[in-house]
Amino acid sequence: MADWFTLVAIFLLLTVAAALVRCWRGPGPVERIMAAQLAGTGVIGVAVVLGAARGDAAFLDAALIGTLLAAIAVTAFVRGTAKPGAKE
Amino acid sequence: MDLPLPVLLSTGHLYAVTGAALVGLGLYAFITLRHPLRQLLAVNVVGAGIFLILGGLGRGPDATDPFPQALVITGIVVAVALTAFGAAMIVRQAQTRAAAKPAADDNENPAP
Amino acid sequence: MSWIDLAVLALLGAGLAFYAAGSLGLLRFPDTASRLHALTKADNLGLGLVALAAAIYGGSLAVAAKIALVWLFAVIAAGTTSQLLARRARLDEARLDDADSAPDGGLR
Amino acid sequence: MTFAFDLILCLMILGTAAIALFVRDALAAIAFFIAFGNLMGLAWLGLDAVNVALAEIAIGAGVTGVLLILARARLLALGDAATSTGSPLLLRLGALAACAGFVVLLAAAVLSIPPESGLDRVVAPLMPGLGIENRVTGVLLAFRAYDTLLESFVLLGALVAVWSLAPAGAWPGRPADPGMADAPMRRVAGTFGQLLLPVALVMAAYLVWAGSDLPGGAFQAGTVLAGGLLVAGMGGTIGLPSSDQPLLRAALVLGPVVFLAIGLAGVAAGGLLVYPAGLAKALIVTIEYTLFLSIGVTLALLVAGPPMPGASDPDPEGKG
Repeated sequence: MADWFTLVAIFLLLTVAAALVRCWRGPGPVERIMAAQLAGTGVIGVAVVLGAARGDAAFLDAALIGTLLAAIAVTAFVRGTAKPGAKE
Repeated sequence: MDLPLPVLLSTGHLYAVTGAALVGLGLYAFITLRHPLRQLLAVNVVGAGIFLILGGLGRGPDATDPFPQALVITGIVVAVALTAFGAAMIVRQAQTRAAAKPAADDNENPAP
Repeated sequence: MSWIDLAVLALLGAGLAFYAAGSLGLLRFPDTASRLHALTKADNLGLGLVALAAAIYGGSLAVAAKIALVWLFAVIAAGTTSQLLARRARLDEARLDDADSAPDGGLR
Repeated sequence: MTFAFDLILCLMILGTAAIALFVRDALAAIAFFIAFGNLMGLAWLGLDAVNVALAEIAIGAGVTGVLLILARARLLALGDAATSTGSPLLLRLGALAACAGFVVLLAAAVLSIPPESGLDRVVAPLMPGLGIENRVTGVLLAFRAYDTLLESFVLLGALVAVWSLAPAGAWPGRPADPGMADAPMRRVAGTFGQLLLPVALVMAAYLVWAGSDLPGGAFQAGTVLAGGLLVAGMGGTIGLPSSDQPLLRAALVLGPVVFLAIGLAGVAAGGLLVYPAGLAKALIVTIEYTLFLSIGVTLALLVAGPPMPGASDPDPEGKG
C-alpha cells in the first residue's frame, strides 16, 4: 500500500511539472503566479502522500505550513498592481 | 512493486550530487548574469546546493545526521536574512540612481 | 486487499484526476479567467480527495484531524488567492484598455 | 519506487533552478524560484530531515518569495524591469568550462564520501540528559548552543544593516507601506490576514512545543509567525511599526537577550551555556519561546525593508 502512495507522489510531481510549463510560457504575470500557486498545492499534496507512505505524521506539519503560507506570495504579487491613482 | 529503475546511487549520494550540480549552476549564473537581483537568486541557489550536499552526506541507511540538519536550519535562516539585506541594497541603489538623473527616465521618450 | 484499501485507492485515483485536470486546464484553457477556474479544482478537490485517502489510510483520529486542517486552510487560501488573482487580471485588462497609461505604469 | 521519486524530484529541482536563473522575465524567475523552494522542501522530506523541510517550506516558498516579489515591484516602480541580459560569449564559454570542471570535481569529492549518520550515534546517548527527544533541537540548543546564540545576533545584525539603508531623513520611520492600494483587494486580503495571523501564532506555538520531541523548533515557528505578520501587514490588519518603538525594540532583542542571560547563568553550573541538571528542558523551551517571537518579528521587518520617507504618517495601530 505504501508503494501506491509513493506512486501517487510521483504522479503529483508530474502534474507540478505540467503546471510549471504554463509558468514558463506565461504570457502574463497572472499566469505565472497562478502556475506557481498550483505547483505549491501539488507540493502540499506530495507532502501529505509521502507522510502516508512513510507513516510519519510530522510530514503533515510540513503540509500545514505549506497551506498556511500558500497565499502569501500571491498576496505580495497582487498588491503592487493597482491602477495609478486608484488609492482607496 | 519494486525497482522499475535500477538503484544507481544511494539516496544520500543522489541528493548530494544534485547539490553539487546546483552549486555549479549557481556559480555559472552568478558569473554570467548582469542584474544584481538575478545574481542574488544565483547566490541563493549556490547556498541551497551546499545545504543539499551537507544533508545528503548525512543521510545514513537508517537515520539522518542531526548535526548537518541543525547547520542547515541555521544556514537557511541566515541566507534569508542576507537575501533581505541584498534586496534592500539593490532597491536602495536603484533609488539613488533614479534620483541622480531626474525626469530623464520618467518618460518613455526623454524630453529634449 | 480489503475494502478499505480499495476505497483509499479509488480516492487517490479521483484526487489525481482532479490534479491532472487542474494542470491540464491551466495548460490548455485559452484565457486567464478559465485558467483560474481550472486552478481551483486542483486546489480544492484534488488535494481534498488525496488528503481523505491519506486520512483513511493513516487510521488515527489525530492524523485525520491534522489532514482536515491542511485541507481547510488550503481551501481558504485558494478562495483568497483566486479572488485576488481575478481582481488583478481585471485591473490588468483595464490598464491595457487605457491608452494613456504606461505599459507597466502604476506599479509601486 | 522511492528511488524513482527521488530521481524525478532531483531532476525537477535542477530544472526549476536553471529556469529561475536564466529565464528573461524577472517575475517568471521569481515564480520558478518559489517552485524551487517548494521542491527543496520536498527534498528534505525525501531525506527524512523533517526539521529542515519545515524551515525550507516556510522560508523558501513563503518568506523569500514575498521578499523577491516586493523587491521586483519596487525596482519596477523605478523603471528597472530586472530582465536578464546576456553577457559576452567569451565570458560565458569560460564560465561554462570553469563551472563544469568545478561540478565534476565537487561531485567526485562528494561521491568519495559515503553518506552516513555518524554523529547521530554520538548525540543519541546524550539526549536523555536533556529530557527532550528531538535530536536536532538538542544540537541547536544544547550541544552547539553557542552557534545558535551567535546566529540570533546575526539576524539582529542583518536587521540593523537593512535599517541602516534608510534614506536621510526617513529615520526613525516606518517601512514603505506593504498594503494593497486597491480597495477591494485590501478587503479580501484584510479578512484573510485577520484569520491567518492568529492561526499562524497558534501554529508557531505548536511548532515550538512539538519541537522538543518531534520535528519543529524556534526557527520554523519564527518563520511561520513572520509569514502571518506579513500577510496581516499586506492586508492592512496591522500597521508596520516605526523603527524606534520601544515595544518593537523589546520584541526584537527579547530572544537573544534571554538566551544570552541563560547562557551566562550557566557559568554558575559549570560553564557558558551549560544547563543545570534537571532544568535543561525547561530552559530550552523558555529560550525557544522567546527566540521564536524575536525571529518572527525580525524576519517580517527584514522583508518589509528599511524605513522610507513618506511612510511615517501617524498610524494608531502598532505591532509589538
